Amino acid sequence: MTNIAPLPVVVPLVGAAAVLFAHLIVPRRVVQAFAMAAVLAEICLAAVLIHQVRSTSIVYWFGGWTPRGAVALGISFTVDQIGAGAALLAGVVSAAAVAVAPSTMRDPDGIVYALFLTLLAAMAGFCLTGDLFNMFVFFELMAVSAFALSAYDTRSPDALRGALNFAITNSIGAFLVLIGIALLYSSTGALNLAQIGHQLARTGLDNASTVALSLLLAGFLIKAAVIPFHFWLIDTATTAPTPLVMILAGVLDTLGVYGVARVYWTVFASPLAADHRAVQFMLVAVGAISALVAGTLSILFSDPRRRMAFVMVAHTGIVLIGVACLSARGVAGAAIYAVGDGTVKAALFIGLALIGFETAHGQRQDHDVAGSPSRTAGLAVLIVGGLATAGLPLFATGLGKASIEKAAAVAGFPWAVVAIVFAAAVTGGAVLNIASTARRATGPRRDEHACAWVPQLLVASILFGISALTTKVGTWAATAAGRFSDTLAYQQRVLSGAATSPAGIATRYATTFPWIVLDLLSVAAAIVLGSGLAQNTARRLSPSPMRSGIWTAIRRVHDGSIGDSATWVTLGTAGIALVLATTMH
Amino acid sequence: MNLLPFGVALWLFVVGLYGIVTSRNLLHQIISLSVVQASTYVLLLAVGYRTGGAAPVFADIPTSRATVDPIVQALTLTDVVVGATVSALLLAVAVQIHKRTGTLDPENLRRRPES
Amino acid sequence: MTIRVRRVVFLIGVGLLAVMLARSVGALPHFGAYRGPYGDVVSRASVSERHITDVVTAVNFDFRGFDTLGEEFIFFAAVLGVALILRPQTDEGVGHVIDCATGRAVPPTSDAVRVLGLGLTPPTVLFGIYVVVHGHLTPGGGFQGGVILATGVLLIYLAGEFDDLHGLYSDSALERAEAVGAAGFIGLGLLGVIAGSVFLDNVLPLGRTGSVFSAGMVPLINLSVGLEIAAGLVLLLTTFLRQTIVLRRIESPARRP
Amino acid sequence: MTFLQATILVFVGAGGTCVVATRDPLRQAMVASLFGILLGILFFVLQAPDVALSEIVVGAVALPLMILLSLAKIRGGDR
Repeated sequence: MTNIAPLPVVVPLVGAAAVLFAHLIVPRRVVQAFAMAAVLAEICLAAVLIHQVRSTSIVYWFGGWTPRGAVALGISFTVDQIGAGAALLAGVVSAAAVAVAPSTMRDPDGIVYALFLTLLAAMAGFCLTGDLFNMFVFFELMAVSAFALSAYDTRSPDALRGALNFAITNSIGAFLVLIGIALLYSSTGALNLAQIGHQLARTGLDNASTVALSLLLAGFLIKAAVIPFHFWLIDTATTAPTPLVMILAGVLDTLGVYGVARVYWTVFASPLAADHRAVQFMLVAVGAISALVAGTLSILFSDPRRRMAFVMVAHTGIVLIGVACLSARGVAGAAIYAVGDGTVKAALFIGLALIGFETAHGQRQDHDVAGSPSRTAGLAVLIVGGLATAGLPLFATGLGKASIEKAAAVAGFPWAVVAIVFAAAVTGGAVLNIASTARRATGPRRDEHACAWVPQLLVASILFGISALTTKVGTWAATAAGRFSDTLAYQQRVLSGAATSPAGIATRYATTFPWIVLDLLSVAAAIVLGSGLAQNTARRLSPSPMRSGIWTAIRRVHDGSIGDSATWVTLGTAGIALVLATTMH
Repeated sequence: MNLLPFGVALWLFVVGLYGIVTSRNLLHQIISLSVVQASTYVLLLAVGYRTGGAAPVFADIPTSRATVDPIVQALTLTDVVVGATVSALLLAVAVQIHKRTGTLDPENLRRRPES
Repeated sequence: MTIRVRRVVFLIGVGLLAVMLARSVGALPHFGAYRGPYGDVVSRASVSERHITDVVTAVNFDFRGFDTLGEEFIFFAAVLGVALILRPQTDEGVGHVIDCATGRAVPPTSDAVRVLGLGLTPPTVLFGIYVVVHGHLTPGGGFQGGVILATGVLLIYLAGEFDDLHGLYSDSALERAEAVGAAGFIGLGLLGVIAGSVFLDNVLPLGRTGSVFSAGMVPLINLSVGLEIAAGLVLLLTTFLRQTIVLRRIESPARRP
Repeated sequence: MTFLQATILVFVGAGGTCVVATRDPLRQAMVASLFGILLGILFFVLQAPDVALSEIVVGAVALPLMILLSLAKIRGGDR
């Protein structure tokens, strides 16, 4: 067994088939344990892959169809550290989701676990593949698995509409990606990322490939759910079952940004070398707007799940800023932040479930007796998570945020730094505010299993621990990002098998003086905001009629209308295409 | 004339999206989505077409014969299956929505304003 | 947004997007001027190295077989999703169909329809199997054949024998068949790994070009895909059917005035 | 491009328009089925028999069947 590259995808798929085969004859507990075993196996395989690719990327040609004369015949998995790392993150968050599924969903049966496994396989495949159409296939598998799960609570019309919104918006995104693929295929005659990139580097970008770039960006950003593509997520994240939202918040959204980064560096980096400023500016702007607007909205909404949905949008915006700097430093920051923040957000949703905003019976209720152990545990998770969200340097959110800020400053976007600090502070405040209002609320006791909170708290603690440990991998991330953004080496490795040399960034990677101040600043601001002080002041200062008018408009825009969501997607895609078409050449 | 297939693909894309955006019935919305999807089939096959090329099946033609591109056909085949499965899921959700709310009009399904 | 505002905003957006897309088409090779090279290289390799005459099947199940594996699992996930979404909730019961409008019983299916439905089933199933096993030679394969197979099975329903159908193909049997089909593809792929090569590498003899028993693993993959699609589609449609026919009774009286 | 291809392409474009313009779901299911057949024919004349076969079994049979089943459920519940 020299090469395990396809196994992180194959093992969960086999697991899904086995679950379907046996779920009606074996007890639920066994099914869950089996699904967990498959997820843990994926984690181990991804970890081994990370180790295997430490010096050079693995190129794995399915069916043994190696390229002939620089023409790829088959599909390749092109595994590098960032890709394998993302597959590992997907496994970790899925494991957490599967672990808490029995206590946060109403009677999850084998089908639920089978869908979690296909979702995991799709995420792993999306991270590891080196083929553009194969990316699309896994993109769709992700969407189909996730949206079936998001409709789990079929008794709630809101949940059903959320699922429909998710499915239709993401399907439009998939079509945009597919049209982009068709345009690129027509110009270059290739589907392998390296081969397309190699071809475009020779011929340069024409109108077709520029439009293809905009369509791919739009398609992946729909998955990432940054503004103005975020409407489906606000809807879905409010109503979907906790384990699925953990995956959405922890990895799935970030994978949209991963798609942008992967396609940019393998295909468009060389032909865009002269014009990359336009792409850079546009993506940083989209990220900064998401961070600012969604950050602000996160603290204005009062429903905790809706708050968290805007927190997700704001943070994906921050990750996007990191990638949009189009530098190895930015990618490293984005990778650290994605892991550090994704695990924290997954834990936060466990916290919400613990304080009883969502019960094991799938009905949301926000009244519970103060002082019950499960509630105390939930509050603790929310407070720790809120501080981590704001960028407490103990967690990788701090290091990742600081690295992205540094990258943005170096790339010439000091205003993006302001947006990041603001978003971190406000979203941290929004989370802490959930805790501070929940602390005061009291209500009738709900009947619960006495110790159901223990495993949930354990899972949340593990997730926090992973986020804290991620602060130690800064140097690794810098090296990995250097390799990830080395377009020429990637293409040569795939098309002619040349070994990639480890492009090292020698700097020690840790939060340094000026940036740690920013981290602490946003934590302090978050605590102030979280106490509710700022809202009260703002409420007193701003004129009430204007505020309520704007507020009504904002709520109405986010009312979950599918037609609206499709309209914004169209407008956003047209906008991206227009910006790229007018600023290039 | 050479632009006709691309024009038809573009038209299907626009018309289908228009249907999704203006729809007052979820079933109509779902079928409109499949029209958007049909535009990708037409585009893919148009991109791989070769004038005078035979179908890429060498059961009864010599292997030296020029054919149209088999790759886009394989991609379209995948796309057709994916499209049908997504539609099936959407239909299931629509059935449940009707059962729970008694309506299929997306405009009636909007989230009620909350504080 | 109100519908009117939305329509205006949409038309602006889609107009812009259409202009952009139209501009891009101008840069593409003209219709009919496919210039390769991917398709041509694959066409040559398909016949000479895999003894597969239907190149589309060769691409789907060999060159780009991994895409098809993903596609098969998209189908798999969708069938599970439909089963999940349409699962009977506790407030629904199982009963027999009653025509809600008038309260009269459903008229029995006429003998002619019954004979036609049952009579058509065997040839349809046979045709489905034919399409599956000739996938590597002529147009068709696991997906198309699987759908035809499922249609044949559903003709039994047309003959009005839903209960019989349901007795014959209980959910668990269908789910198991689907699981076996899905796992079969992966198992065949893993043969390559076990033989010391890579996933989905061909390990079987290629046979004589044009024969049913040729093309190495491709016919076997086709069979497992055909099984998965047929079982999955029957499962999917019976899930819908059950919603339509069986789960109506309890909720209907409540709706009647 | 042959005349046949051009004609069918125009039909497909018109067919898609009809599908979207038909707002009554039952009739739309029928129109969608016809649209599936039209697409199938188009794929045949574009030398894609494999795709044509699957479009016909999926787009003209399986999908309309599912739409009709959903409709049966929905109409049944209405009464």
